[in-house]
Amino acid sequence: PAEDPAAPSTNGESGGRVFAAPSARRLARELGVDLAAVDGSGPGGRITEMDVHTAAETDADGPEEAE
Amino acid sequence: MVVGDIATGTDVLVIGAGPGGYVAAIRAAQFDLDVTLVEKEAYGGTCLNHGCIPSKALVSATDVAHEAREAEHMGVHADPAIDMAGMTAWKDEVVDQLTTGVERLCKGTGVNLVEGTAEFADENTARVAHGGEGQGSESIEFEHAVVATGSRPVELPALPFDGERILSSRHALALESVPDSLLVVGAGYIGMELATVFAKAGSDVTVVEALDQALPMYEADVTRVVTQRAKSHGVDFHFEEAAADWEEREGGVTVVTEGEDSTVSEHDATKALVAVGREPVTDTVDLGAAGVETDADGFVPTDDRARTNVDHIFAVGDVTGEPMLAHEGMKAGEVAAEVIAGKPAALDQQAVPAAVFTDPEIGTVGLTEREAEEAGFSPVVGELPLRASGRALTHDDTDGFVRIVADAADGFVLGAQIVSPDASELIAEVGLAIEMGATLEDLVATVHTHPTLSEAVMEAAANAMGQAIHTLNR
Amino acid sequence: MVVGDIATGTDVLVIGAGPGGYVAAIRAAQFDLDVTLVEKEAYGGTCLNHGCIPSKALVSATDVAHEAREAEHMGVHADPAIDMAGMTAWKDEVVDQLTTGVERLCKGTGVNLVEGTAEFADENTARVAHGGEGQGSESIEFEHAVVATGSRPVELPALPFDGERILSSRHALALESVPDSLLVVGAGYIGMELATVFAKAGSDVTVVEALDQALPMYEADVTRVVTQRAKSHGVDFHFEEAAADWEEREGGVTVVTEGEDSTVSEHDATKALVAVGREPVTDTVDLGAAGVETDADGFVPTDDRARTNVDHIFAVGDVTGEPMLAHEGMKAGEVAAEVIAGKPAALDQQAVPAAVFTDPEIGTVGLTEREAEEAGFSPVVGELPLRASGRALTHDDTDGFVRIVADAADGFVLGAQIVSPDASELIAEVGLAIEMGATLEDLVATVHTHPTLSEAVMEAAANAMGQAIHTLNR
Ligand SMILES: Cc1cc2nc3c(=O)[nH]c(=O)nc-3n(C[C@H](O)[C@H](O)[C@H](O)COP(=O)(O)OP(=O)(O)OC[C@H]3O[C@@H](n4cnc5c(N)ncnc54)[C@H](O)[C@@H]3O)c2cc1C
Ligand SMILES: Cc1cc2nc3c(=O)[nH]c(=O)nc-3n(C[C@H](O)[C@H](O)[C@H](O)COP(=O)(O)OP(=O)(O)OC[C@H]3O[C@@H](n4cnc5c(N)ncnc54)[C@H](O)[C@@H]3O)c2cc1C
Repeated sequence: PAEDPAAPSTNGESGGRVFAAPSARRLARELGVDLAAVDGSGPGGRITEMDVHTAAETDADGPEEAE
Repeated sequence: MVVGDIATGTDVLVIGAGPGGYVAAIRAAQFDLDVTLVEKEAYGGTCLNHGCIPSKALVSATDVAHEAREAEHMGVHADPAIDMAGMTAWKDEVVDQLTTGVERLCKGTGVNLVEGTAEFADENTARVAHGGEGQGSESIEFEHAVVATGSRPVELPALPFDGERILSSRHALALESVPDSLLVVGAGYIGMELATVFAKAGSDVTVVEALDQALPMYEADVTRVVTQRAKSHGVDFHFEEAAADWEEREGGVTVVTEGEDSTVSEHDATKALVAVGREPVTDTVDLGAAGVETDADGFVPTDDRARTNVDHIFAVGDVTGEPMLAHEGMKAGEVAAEVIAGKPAALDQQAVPAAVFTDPEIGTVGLTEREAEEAGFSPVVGELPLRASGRALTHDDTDGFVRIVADAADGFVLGAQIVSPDASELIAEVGLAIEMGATLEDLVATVHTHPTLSEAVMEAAANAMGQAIHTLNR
Repeated sequence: MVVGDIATGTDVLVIGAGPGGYVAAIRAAQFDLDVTLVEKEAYGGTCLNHGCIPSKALVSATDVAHEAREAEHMGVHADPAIDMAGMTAWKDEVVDQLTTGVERLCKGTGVNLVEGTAEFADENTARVAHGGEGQGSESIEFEHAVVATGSRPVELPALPFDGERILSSRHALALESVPDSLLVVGAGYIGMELATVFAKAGSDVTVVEALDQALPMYEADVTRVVTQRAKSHGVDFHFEEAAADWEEREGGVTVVTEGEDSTVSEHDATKALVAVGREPVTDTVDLGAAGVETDADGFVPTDDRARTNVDHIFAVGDVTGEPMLAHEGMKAGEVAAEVIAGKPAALDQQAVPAAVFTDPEIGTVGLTEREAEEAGFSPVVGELPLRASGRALTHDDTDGFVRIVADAADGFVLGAQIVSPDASELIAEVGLAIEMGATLEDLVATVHTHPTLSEAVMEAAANAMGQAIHTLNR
């Protein structure tokens, strides 16, 4: 319940969990990339820093084409 | 001596020098911001002076005595005696070294330290009343403020703290002698840690708890290990009893409890420790004057940048609510400072670990199997019982287990529950695994030193994959 | 009773039931292969019977006594006495539980256990001679074999082991009384661990070492902490002296050493322990009959699939050379089994951790700063001295540090050197960080429980980034 110290602090921006290292998450904030919309290339779809860079470039090229 | 009012200005005003506040102040000063840290009582706050540190010091010291006392079967014969005044003096030295260290680190980083109580005057001004008569006050204008005023023990109206018979954790951590008997009201982590300390020091300890198990925020098989061990140290448990009244008697107290169907019981003890929760400290700081809102329980709600409802005022640590843990406060303090400095920081961690320094310790991080199901995962679970760990056997300490929870689909590690010696340390690796988005396979492929308890983390992960070596796979 | 020769066949023949062998056998059996494990002496091999486990048991037990003895300033008064026969009996029980466990795990997974000495007859056949007279022998045809015959202590021709006066580590771990004085020849990890055990048990311990520091494979600032601590326990060091001769004298030995410029010294002691290295065991197994090659030092070279030069014969553990560590052997055993089962396994780990269970412990993984430079990285280094750790202070144990080595360009974690209590456990997190390709930022962003020693890992990483909180950044 509310006073469970083991309860996770969940990611503020989405309910579902995004699997990405802290460094990739920080980079996403820095570049204004929404991780929930990034396809991860790592194991199980883990998002790498490279994926974030790619997403940022695709966004810059034409956000509506980003998938 | 300064009398009257001085007005100064600062980029960042931090109110309260506990773990949340001093970390915010040091981190902000690292960005060359002008930082003023106001503390009314003692650098290091509750944690260093009356919480984490003194409690862990007493845990360690009573452990040394206890282990030696119980080591006959290992060929060690000792009959240790505890001198509580000496132990408390040593503990005070530890606290002194750390609080002096915090003060030095603040100064070394260029933080302006101000002793006194800070109260908001308006959205950009606070008034600091210096302690002691005729010490005057000063007015500080700030660009940003960080509220880090912490928490205090909840007092039961029927058992108000007097520091003599009815103790808070703070009083219990400063005792000069071991009470013959101690009644602990509340089997949360603070109650359980101190029950263990005093049982090992030689008190007859009784724990009463309103709910039906100790450490009710943990799974039943986790608390079972700790409760059994506490019983073996002589701790007597009474569940489903709520403290309702007390009276003084010759050399002690009688505490009256009410159970189900209003059954009334009486418990005699030399002293009673009430540890039933902590409440935010906001009455010292006049949040209303700055327009900062609190929730129904009096905590200050914040967003993932540690901001309150007022954009340039942040709040960190216990005053913001659960989890009321020092490391959560420190992380929030860091984030507040970084956000103020214009960095892309956020409280985006996936998991905050928590530890209970009982015997054995409990360390948890992330999701339990149940929580994982509720979050929509289809979890797979692996366990290694400690009796299968060579290192646990050589520690003569084999009650407990390591459990890893992962997502069955992709193998992502979601959580761990560890009951073992040094569980508080072992949990760190799983915390990193969760933050990194590591899979079970990643944990299993990482070579772990033999013989260590950390091998049990690897083997619990292997067990979840059906390929553990040192336990049969289900 | 079986006399004469029986011929059987098996998919996988594993020779030697130490950590390398039994893990290979269990893992292979998990793939439903028919597995036969032959052991000539005791399940668990050196590690469980005469190495890791008994040494760690004695480390733990003597620690309990030592900590209690030194805790007066913490308010604990004890005058512990050590009964070595009792301690050894307890240690034997620990060993028994684990070796019985290994046997049970093997059987539970369906491994065929055979007691005896296996010797290759040709590339696909081994002959097993059962122990004891008239026990006969059997011939086993195998598809694949795993050689896991381990290692034994190197004997100095001038000081041959007699088990009475000149001891190997195996003898030292079975003593029934504490020798008044002990001369340890060799300050490697085995020598240093046992020197610490016996110093804490009450022996007058002297260490002689041919090189100029203890634990010469470690950096000078790492070994300095351990050497200083050992001295404070009364251990006397003589560096740059090599043992050259010995003679028996009334109630003990005199060991003669030679130093630089042939200076000769004499050291008297009740017993001498020679711990100058370990050599492969291959004389029991007739590798030549199967065409398996060894290198100049007698070790069996293997590739990253744990294969010898003969395609279907694998070798794992100490017999394959450095690092001669149980966990390296276990990992290789796993890989051998998986490769035999047709899985895409390989010994591709980035780093193998190593620990020394001295006081304090040493835990290392990956590259030192020097090694990182040599490997072409431009390393950045961060440190947290333990005296800045709140948990270390509450443990009353603040000598040491955590050091993290990373790549300056990308921040990738490359290695760690830890000298602290439980360094063997703390190193696990850094091992995972290295395997995951984690950066300094990832370690720093992971919330670590307060107060723990693992926070020092996070802070050392922060220090490398210039943003540590609890130590001044360079
Ligand atoms: C017995 C006990 C054991 C604990 N053990 C652990 C543990 O092992 N691990 C863990 O993570 N947590 C532990 N905790 C909890 C931990 O102490 C708190 O989570 C932590 O102290 C919160 O830090 P903080 O900075 O928010 O507040 P605090 O540490 O409470 O500091 C707040 C500071 O603000 C000052 N202050 C308040 N109002 C003002 C004002 N108006 N002006 C100036 N100064 C002001 C106070 O004097 C105080 O120093 C323990 C707590 C207790 C009681
Ligand atoms: C005092 C000491 C302390 C140590 N502490 C640690 C530690 O803390 N951590 C660590 O990682 N390592 C430690 N080690 C090293 C560790 O013990 C070895 O790395 C490990 O045992 C190697 O495992 P293995 O399976 O290769 O061989 P071994 O454990 O040596 O096992 C080989 C087995 O093969 C059997 N055998 C040999 N030939 C035949 C044959 N022809 N037929 C049948 N059976 C045969 C032997 O009887 C033996 O049981 C320590 C060693 C010592 C001596």
